[in-house]
Amino acid sequence: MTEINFINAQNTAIVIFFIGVYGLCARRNIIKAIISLGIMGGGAILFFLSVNRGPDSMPPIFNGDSFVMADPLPQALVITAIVIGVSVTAVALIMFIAMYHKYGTTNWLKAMRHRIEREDE
Amino acid sequence: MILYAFIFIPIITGTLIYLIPWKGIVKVAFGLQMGLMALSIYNFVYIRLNGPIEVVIGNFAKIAGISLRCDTLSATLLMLTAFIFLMCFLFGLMDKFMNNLFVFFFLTLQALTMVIFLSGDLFNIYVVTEVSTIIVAVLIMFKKDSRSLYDGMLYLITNIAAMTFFLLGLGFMYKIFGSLDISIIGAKMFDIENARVLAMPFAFLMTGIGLKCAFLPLFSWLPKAHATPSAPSIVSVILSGLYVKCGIYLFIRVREMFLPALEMDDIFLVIGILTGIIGFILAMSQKDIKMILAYHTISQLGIVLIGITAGGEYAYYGGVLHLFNHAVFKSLLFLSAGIIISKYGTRDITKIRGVFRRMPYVSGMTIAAMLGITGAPLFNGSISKYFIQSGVKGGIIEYAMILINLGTIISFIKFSQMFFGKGLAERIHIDFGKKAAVTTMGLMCLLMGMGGTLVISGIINYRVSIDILEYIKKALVYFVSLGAGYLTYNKYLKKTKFIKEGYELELSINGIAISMMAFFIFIAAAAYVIL
Amino acid sequence: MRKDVRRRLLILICVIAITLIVLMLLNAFDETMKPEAFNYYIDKAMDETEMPNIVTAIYLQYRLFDTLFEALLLSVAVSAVVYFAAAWEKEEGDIENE
Amino acid sequence: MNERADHSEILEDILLFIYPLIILFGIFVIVTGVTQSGGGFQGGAVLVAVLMCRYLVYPDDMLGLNAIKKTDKIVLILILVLGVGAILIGFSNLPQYIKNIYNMVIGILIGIRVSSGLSVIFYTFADIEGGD
Repeated sequence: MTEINFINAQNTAIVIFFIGVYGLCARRNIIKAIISLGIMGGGAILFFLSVNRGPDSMPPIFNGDSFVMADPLPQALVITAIVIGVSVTAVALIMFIAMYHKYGTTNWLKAMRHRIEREDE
Repeated sequence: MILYAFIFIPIITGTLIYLIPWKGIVKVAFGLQMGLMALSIYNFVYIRLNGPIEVVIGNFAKIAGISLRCDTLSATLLMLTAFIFLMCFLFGLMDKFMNNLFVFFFLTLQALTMVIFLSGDLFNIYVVTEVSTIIVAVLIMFKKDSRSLYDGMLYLITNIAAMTFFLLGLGFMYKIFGSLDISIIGAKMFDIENARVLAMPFAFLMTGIGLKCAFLPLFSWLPKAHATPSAPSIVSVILSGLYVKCGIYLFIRVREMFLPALEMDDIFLVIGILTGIIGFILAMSQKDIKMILAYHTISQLGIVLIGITAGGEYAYYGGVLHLFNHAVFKSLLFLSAGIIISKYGTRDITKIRGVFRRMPYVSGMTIAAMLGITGAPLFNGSISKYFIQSGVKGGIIEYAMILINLGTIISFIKFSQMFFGKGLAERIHIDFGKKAAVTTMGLMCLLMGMGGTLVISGIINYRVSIDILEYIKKALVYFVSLGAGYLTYNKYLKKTKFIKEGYELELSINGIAISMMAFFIFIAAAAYVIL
Repeated sequence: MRKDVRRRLLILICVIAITLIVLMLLNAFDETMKPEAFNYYIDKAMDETEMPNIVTAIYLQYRLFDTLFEALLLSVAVSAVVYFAAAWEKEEGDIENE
Repeated sequence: MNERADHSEILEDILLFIYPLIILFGIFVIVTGVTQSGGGFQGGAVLVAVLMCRYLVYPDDMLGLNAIKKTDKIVLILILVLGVGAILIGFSNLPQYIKNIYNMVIGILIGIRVSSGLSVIFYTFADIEGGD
């Protein structure tokens, strides 16, 4: 039983978050960096949703009956976090497209070298 | 009520300016800035007389809603925000890039900065910081030239990653405390039984904030973002003079929040000293004017951090005062650097010569700012550095402060080379607005130095006095450092490869992410050991 | 290529180690206080706002401030996207002219 | 014949059938957000699907992009003014029927905002990708 208890939303969230961090640390592709940011955000969102929520929690909507509710605050916060994620991804991607048309590369290191070369001009 | 005005008037005006397709409307923004300045002074006086105010938005219970809190520190920061933005608009009103879109972004950024200084809710701070990060990235890339694209991209990705760390830390905080309000969490901090549970959230939050304030391993994005060649100089002013203070302000608030249960001042003190030293060493080796100034921002932030964490009231208020002083003189330096760059057409410090003869007025003001940043007697930097040093009297920290100051002096001796030498003799005409902005800032440098004690007792309800004898001793140390710096630079350093050819610590995104991880695990381990 | 793989492997091991440490620390201590905000919403939100869906009540009333900034964020993102896309199109035209 | 190669007729007919359903569902989610699960953001996100479907059929026909951009900003100002007004007056001072109207209006405004913002983003990207 202990193994099953260990696999809960909270621990999964941490693991997902660090998968994103790995992508940011190890991958040199700019698009993959943007995807990694999305993964990290997903981990954080999952963590938020796991707070104050048991296996038998119901959505926090009153309908006259009494039941165990999930915490409504994280759910409201998560909507905001999702919109932030969408906007950030959109802006990062459009910046990447603009950068790709200048540099012609998707690699961070090559882009960095391009930038230094242009500085010397 | 007045707090809402600071937040919503700039946003709504900015959006309207964006919608109206007439370029002249931009002038309205300048009038708005005057109004905000007056309002912020009124607000400051009100807060100073009546004590801090706290409003919960929509008149709900504090636990359920979002609260805005304004004490003297945030009121002063609001005043600083209004002042720096006013100067920026005065400086750049006639420039070509000042179109409606730019003003929209700029005014929105001002409102968001003010929210960060006012908000009492951690999640609200997260949202606002994300919005402002996007705006800053767009402003960095505003001219869309090829170098700034890389800088803006790097800025965006690193800062968003840091804020995701912050978000996860918030999740932990909410799980433990059941609330997101800073003051409620601060009050509950006393009741915590097993303080080790705080190690993780603290490390996550501090990694996010540490990158925002460019602590030691995490500063690699800052010089590029603050000194992008093509960004308008007023953007550099806002970033280096003001926006980076949001990070420090968050640091102050979060540190205060955790203080009852978790105190890690010693570790941050060491980080501050190292940040200060690394900052000036890298600044010395730069050739680009803006780069030099950007690296000095890192160094000065280290000094602020030393002041905040060194312990003792004097050092703390010295650190806070240095925050304001740094905003004034660094903004002035960036403004005059902008003028020099646009008139000379180059940013290379070895190629610019004879500035003093061509624009004596601007040069004079720049020298005032340089005296301020190096801590010359009677100028503003000296007062705050005096307080920080008197708080940590004796011991290794004082020597570290003197060392950082010496390094700053050496670096600015290199910087001042451009004033002298033979260049073309004719004067260069400078707009009235630019002159007015630079003059006001220069006078502020001198005034905040002359009335340093008045400023500090005005800002915080705390009487301080300067020991004249001690101050003269500090002045002597300054002149000795000046001489030593001059000699070292001309005798030894000038010919070294390090100074001549320049050296750049370039970390790619992977490097920054790895150092972020290292910082995170270091803070977590340290917190775990201390508790 | 070999070097790249080795670098990634090293980073992978480090990240896994850190993840395990974080998971251990997280599960070793468990102290949660009374969730005051949660209880407040459950008890009072229905009376105060008359909205059965508490999530919407929080989103539209208690934390309206966040919602406003979220709206602003989307607007800023849209302006940024349009601005950068316009730049790209203009540049494409320049290249054609040459 | 070439015109047909651009878009398949099956797709077009099916989408004609689906359009109203998506729009109805989006409006339903927005309007019932107060009492059931749903809300302005969720409904707005559903409504974007309409424009995305349209893009599948007529890739070259950008439906009034400039108008959508203007809408975006105007609705932002409306939301800000409405929100600030409600904050200044204070929710507890408002009578219940005004609060109900407020909830409805601001929900719809947020729905319009989200859908217009996301569709501008979608169209801009689609334009860049489809351009070459």
